[in-house]
Amino acid sequence: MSENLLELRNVSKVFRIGGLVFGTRLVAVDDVSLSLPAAEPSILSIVGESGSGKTTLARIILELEHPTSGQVLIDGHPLFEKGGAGLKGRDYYRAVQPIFQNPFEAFSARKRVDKYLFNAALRLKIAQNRKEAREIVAEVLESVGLDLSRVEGKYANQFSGGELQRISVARSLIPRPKLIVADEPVSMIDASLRMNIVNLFLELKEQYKVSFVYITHDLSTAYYVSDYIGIMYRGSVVEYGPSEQILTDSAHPYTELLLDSVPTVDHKWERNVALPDIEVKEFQAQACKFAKRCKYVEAICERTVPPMAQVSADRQALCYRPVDYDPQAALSPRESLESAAAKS
Amino acid sequence: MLRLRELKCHYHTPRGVVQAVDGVSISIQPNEVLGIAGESGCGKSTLLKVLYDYLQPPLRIVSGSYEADFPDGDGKVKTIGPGEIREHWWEFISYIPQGSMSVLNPVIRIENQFFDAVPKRHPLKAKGKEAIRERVAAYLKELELPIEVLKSYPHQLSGGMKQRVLVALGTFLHPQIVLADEPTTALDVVVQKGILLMLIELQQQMENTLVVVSHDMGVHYQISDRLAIMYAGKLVEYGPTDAIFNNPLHPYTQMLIQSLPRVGDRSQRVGISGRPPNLIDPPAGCRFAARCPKAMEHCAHQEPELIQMGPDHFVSCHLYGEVAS
Amino acid sequence: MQRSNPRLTVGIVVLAAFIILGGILPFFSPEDPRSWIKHPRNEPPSAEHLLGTTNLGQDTFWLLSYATQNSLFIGVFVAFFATLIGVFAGLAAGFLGGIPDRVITLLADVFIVVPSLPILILMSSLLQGRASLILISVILIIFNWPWPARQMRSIALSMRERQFVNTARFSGSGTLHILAEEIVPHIFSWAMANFVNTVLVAIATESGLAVIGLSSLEEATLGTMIYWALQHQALLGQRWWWIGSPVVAIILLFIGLFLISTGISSLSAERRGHGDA
Amino acid sequence: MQFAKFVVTRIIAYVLVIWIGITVVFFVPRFMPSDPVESMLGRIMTRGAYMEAEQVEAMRATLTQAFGLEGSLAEQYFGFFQRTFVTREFGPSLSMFPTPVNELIGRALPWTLALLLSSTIIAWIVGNAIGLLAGYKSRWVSSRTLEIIAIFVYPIPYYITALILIILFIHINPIFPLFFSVRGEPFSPEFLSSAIYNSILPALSIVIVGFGWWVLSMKALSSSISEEDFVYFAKLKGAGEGRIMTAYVLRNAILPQVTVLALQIGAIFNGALITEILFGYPGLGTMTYNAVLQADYNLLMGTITISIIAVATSTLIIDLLYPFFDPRIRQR
Repeated sequence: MSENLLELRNVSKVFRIGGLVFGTRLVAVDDVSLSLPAAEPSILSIVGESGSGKTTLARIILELEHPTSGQVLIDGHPLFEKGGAGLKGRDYYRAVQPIFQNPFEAFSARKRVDKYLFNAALRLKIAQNRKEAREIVAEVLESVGLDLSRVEGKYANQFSGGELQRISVARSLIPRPKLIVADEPVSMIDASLRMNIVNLFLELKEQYKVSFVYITHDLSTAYYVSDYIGIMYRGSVVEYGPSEQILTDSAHPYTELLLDSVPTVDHKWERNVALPDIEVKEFQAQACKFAKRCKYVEAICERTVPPMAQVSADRQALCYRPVDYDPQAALSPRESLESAAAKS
Repeated sequence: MLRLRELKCHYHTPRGVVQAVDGVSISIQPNEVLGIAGESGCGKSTLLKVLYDYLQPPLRIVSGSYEADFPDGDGKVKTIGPGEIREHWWEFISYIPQGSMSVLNPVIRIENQFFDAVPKRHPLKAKGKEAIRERVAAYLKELELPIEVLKSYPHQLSGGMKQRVLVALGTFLHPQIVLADEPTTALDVVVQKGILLMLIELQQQMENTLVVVSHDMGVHYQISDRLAIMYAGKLVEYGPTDAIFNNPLHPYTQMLIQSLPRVGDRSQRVGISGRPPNLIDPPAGCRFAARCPKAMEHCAHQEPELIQMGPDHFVSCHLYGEVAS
Repeated sequence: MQRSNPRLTVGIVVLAAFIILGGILPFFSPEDPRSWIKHPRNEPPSAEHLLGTTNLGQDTFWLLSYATQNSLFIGVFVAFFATLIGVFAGLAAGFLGGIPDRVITLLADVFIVVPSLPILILMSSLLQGRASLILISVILIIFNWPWPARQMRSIALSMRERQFVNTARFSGSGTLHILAEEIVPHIFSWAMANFVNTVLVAIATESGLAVIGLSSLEEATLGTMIYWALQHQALLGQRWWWIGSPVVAIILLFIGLFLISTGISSLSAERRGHGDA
Repeated sequence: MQFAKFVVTRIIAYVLVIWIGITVVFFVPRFMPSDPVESMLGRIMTRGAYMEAEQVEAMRATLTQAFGLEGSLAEQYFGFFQRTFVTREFGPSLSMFPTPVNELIGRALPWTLALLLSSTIIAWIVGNAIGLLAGYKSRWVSSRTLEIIAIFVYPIPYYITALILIILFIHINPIFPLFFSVRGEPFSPEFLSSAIYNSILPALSIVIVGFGWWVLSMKALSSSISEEDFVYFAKLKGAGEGRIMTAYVLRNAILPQVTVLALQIGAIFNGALITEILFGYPGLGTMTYNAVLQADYNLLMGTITISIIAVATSTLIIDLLYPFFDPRIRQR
């Protein structure tokens, strides 16, 4: 038993777009390190906007994508490894299970939905025979509030999106995994039904002692369900820690911006403010990626990549501000003049 | 500005008649932001199509009336209805679609996408394409959009930028009524906020009417003055946005608001279980009865009336019927 | 829910007629229809000779039946192997990616662009009409696998991104399970339509070669029938039944095959539309 | 950048197509079960020419050289390419000795190009126009009728259409002459009018078949594009029907049709070859056919090589024109 159920060590993923000669590089995941403790089942939310690399990160944990560098460990066992220590094949599928964004895509339109559930029970060797498999399938369906008799023999198009997503959740529970990776599981579902699925995660966490990695762009559901949150921006995890602290007292300016942009029903927005929402095109390897949009930007932010700062015991932020650090002091006299001129 | 009385609009499909808008009465005021909220398939987009006077088979008005106050330029106000409203598209009434859908022609530069939205009798049209291009350039500059956008093709723009272009297109001729259909759905929150603020700012400048359809209650809270809640083709509640959020009357509205998770509040939230009824054969009585925790016996067979519960605050629910009578 | 598909129905009826003509009737032929001077020459159609006789004294009807058999054989043989090779090459390219993908894609593109007829002409001329039907079929396979391969590759690429394949994998399904349960049901009707289409293309190419006398002159196919008719001045002699019967047969057969292939495609498109609704 | 990349990729593909095509042509005679020299010799002898033993030997040597069968396989292969690309010399024609093959091809190629170019362009334009109407106005009776005609015309091969035209307009109704004959000095009015008059039927047979294909593919494309969001929004913009059909549906549907044209060139060329032969049209097809009949190996190799290069070149030209239609490739 390892200390961490999930551990990412300096994981990066670089995609090559186009041919070998003319291709360009896209850094989808940039040196991400995270860990989720194994002591208790917990929910880790990865929050980010489109293109932040959160889905790529989920796909790496699901072995659907090979990391370009870095290591992923489940319960201390490395993934993507052929050797003895690695977690692979059936053992891996028993430990980690996915829930995908669009439930209608997650099941073939030409295969009965219950076949996937029975297959999971039999092929992952959870059940010894069809009778046992039936019992297991009936049980997991019941725990998501569905009845086997209503699911059996039907195709995906005979269910509503909400129902089908519940079946998706039920399927992922069959091998009693330690970790379920859910990639935007409610974004395709009507707002009024979302909370039903999200509540399911909270219930299943207790009932099945399963941890979740919940990938989402929605800060409010992330706050509602999660124990830990990682905020992603352009491939980097810019802030990570217990969700309560991150979302009520954020350390990274980007988290602050995100929070400020959620259309909350608590207070109305200030009108007539300029927002740094227009994406900045250039990717500068030698600077903080958020510098161009950051309202606290200092000269140093445009010059070097900030370190991952330990804000408190279990909180980190990829920023100069949280650390006790005076950027002015680190500048040459000319730079400090420039930065002063830039601000005025 | 716009008045709907007992308006029923149905789709006549081979599978049956879809009663998408079923007896909606509301009047939309000048210089206000009206939000229309509801689940997908509740008829809110159809209602918007009808407001825009885009009635194509199989959609048609079955009964009820719809009229608009049209200032004819001489200081007089003329009442016009379906079939006439479309004569004044873009100058009087405009439409902003959801930009994440591919509503921009992929092979035409942005500056040229405005041509078709300038009506034939508009003086600008007579001046030719070059004049329109100049005006577009000036307008985009006014909206602080980057100048490169003009010569770009849609695939070169981000989702947020495409939506800004669509907002610019919808407000280009300063119409009195702007209809926006899910203008920020599928956009990131930061971008969404920028676009919503842009919409509101333009509405305040032009002092016109903005009707926004969205399924997101948070969006409505932030931008709308009045809010209308639709369920299964019916208007179940409408009133000032603040009144609705402070004192939701209809159980459906209450549940919609209650189900919203909030940052900083971990109290238990529940979704609305079940699904909306089929609009081909909707149930008798209140259409929400089957999902309603407060449903009473007569809800299932008696249709509730729309009753006034406060200043400009209306609800259609049996819970309040007895109070009123 | 089975919607009527008139194209498919008409196509199947026409094809069935040709299968009877070319697949069953030749076994009941009273003679070897190729042999000359068995009958009076240039007879018009009659009860005894349904489509008359040729200038060489052959019964046109039995010759047609025999020719149809050979043409159908070429078509099915070529289509079967071309589709099979194409599907596997395309799947390999799409799923493996990298170098295999590049090589297969390049080869397919080359064979699509290189005109096949000049090369077939070169071959036939060297063999002086002794090219066997099998040899011609093999060449046709070489030129017809790229179309299904190209399409299959793009289908495989999209399949690879389809989540239900991942769902199956996480449900413990192995590669063979996934191929059989997830992928084949999605490509089956497409492969069928392509198969029928390739039957059409193969028969058309062989007959085209035959019409100018460059296919096998020892065997009768629909194309060689036309060739002999042209050689023996059937046109100048106004012996329309001789030249007309293979021409009409080709037209009917091709329209039938085409209706079937588009019928299958529209049927699967309908089903797909239904499935996503 | 994007555009340069596109051009370079296409040119690499072009070179590879020609290389592989010519390599196939090189290897076909070498892997035939019969010895090409002997079979060619046999064919010349059976035509009744009496030859002395040393004459036969000389002929065999000439043929071996003509086939490029001297030396090792690698030398032959290299020599073959040198002859095709460096010296661009296919030697003298054996049947029309001593006219060089190049000269014969130079005479035939313009005919083939004129026929193919004009008939393909006509079929493409007319077919796409009708397909657009059929797809966008799919409820019109006339567009449905045209589609049904296209369904019945498309699957019929070129040579069958050609034969039907020959039967109908040369034998039953002799509107057109039995043999292709062009009169007058080159490019004189008489020459041009007789050339056009004689070319009508061959061109028509290519147009009819191509037409069917373009109608069907354009119909499928434009009816699916008509369902796109941007067409819906164009209606909300208040754009007229004609404007929507041209600026929205056509401009988007025409792009794949250009790509398909590039892919179809090979197939159209195959069809045109047989059409030429059936009509006796004085192009590459008929020349290839005569070369086969007269065992003129040099001429045969020349026409086939030129065919492959011509088809690959026209495909390349269409491909390179494509970005001018599609901004998504041109700009990025």
